[in-house]
Amino acid sequence: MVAAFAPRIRIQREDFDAGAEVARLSGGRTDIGAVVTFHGLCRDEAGTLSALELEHYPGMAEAEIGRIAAQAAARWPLDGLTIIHRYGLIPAGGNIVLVAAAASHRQAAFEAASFLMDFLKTRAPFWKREHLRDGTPGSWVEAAAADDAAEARWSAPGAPRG
Amino acid sequence: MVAAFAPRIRIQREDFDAGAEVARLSGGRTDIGAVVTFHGLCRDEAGTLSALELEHYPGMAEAEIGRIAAQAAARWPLDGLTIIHRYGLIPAGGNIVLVAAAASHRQAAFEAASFLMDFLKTRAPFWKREHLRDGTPGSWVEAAAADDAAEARWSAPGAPRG
Amino acid sequence: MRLKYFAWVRERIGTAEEEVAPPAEVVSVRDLLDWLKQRGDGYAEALRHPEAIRVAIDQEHVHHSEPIANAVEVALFPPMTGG
Amino acid sequence: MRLKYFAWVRERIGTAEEEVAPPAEVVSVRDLLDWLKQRGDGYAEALRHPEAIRVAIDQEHVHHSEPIANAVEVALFPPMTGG
Repeated sequence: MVAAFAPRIRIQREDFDAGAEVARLSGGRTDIGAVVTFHGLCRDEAGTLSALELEHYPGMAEAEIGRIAAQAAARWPLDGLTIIHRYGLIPAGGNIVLVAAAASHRQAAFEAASFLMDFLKTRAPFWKREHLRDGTPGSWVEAAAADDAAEARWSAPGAPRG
Repeated sequence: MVAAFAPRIRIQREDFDAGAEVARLSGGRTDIGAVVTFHGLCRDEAGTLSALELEHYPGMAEAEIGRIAAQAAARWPLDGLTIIHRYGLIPAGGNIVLVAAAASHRQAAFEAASFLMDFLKTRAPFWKREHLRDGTPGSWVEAAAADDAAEARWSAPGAPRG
Repeated sequence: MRLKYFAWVRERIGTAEEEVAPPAEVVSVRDLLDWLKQRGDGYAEALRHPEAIRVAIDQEHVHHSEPIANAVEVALFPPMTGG
Repeated sequence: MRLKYFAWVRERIGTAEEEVAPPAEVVSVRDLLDWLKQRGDGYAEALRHPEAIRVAIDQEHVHHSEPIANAVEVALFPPMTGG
């Protein structure tokens, strides 16, 4: 399936407005029945964290997210797709990532958004470092085995294919 | 598991602002890592539909959605939940329903939002009637067997339980 | 007992709600649907396929086997299509 | 060939990027990691567990078996933690 739309992909230091992004995706259109949005924020980890610093690989971040978006658009009948990933210093409570998938039907939108997040976690070249509230230097966040497992389920036999 | 929050449930004729609702759910909090939002809109069905009229059962709509929300909060570790369902005449492209689930981790937020939508579709007392663009009276929308199947998967053995 | 009707059940019966006093042998929801069907053409048309009718007692979904003895408000409607 | 390093790989090696000219016997990504480990304590520290290092050639993820012959830019980094 060839997507009939160009995904909107932004890798940026600036904050984003989730509501405005969803409105941009669905606004003025009457063919979209469902928009599923994932909005990722910086958790303070029970008050221990003051911020996360996100390092990224400029150029590859855009390219890899573009490849992931193309996979999602080939797998599900989507009407639109927005992916925004921030880098730099993000305080606790701040926005990190936004994925919004628009489709005629809800299942496609849910599955595509979940797929995109699983692949962003394991394949998009970003690295988080903790900044601790007590002023001590924090460590690099370790990749979670659960994230690899979450990615792997999309290539398992019987995985949702849209 | 007893939810540590009161779900925000609104059954209303007025439009809603999806962005403002998500901001209200996560704003000022630093413990939320993920918000998954489902935003349902009135599709024009390839230009044939001018609007949907939504009839509802006042009282029961609030009660039943409250019961569905309580089930989700018992099943997944959620930090917040917003459900807004509109009734009355909704033009093509207009907002019908918003579900937003906040959690520390993305999988819980995705599953809870998907569960809530499946149960809203099959158990919330709302009925859609089509208003056709050519002026002829439209018919009541028929319930989709796919929606019953979508609800049933949550009680299947091995269904995600948070 | 107050009955409420929604969507095409309401349209076919021709009213949104009414008070009824079914006889003592009307015990379950299923009995109530059968009894209502006798009340006129609109009822017969609305309830022609009783298995397709969803029922709530006092604003909670119930099966057709549910007793209606303590019901204050019984609602009849088609399968829901919200969301 | 331009090498780029990110996150703790960058910190341990002590630079974000550099130009290198590996000898002809360095054929695969795996060979490149082994060769880099000899270049100093920082490299040895960063690449102590080479199987944990992710590699991109010209901004695409590759396996360690990938040949590097035509690579313009090779990036070394830990498993990603974005999203």
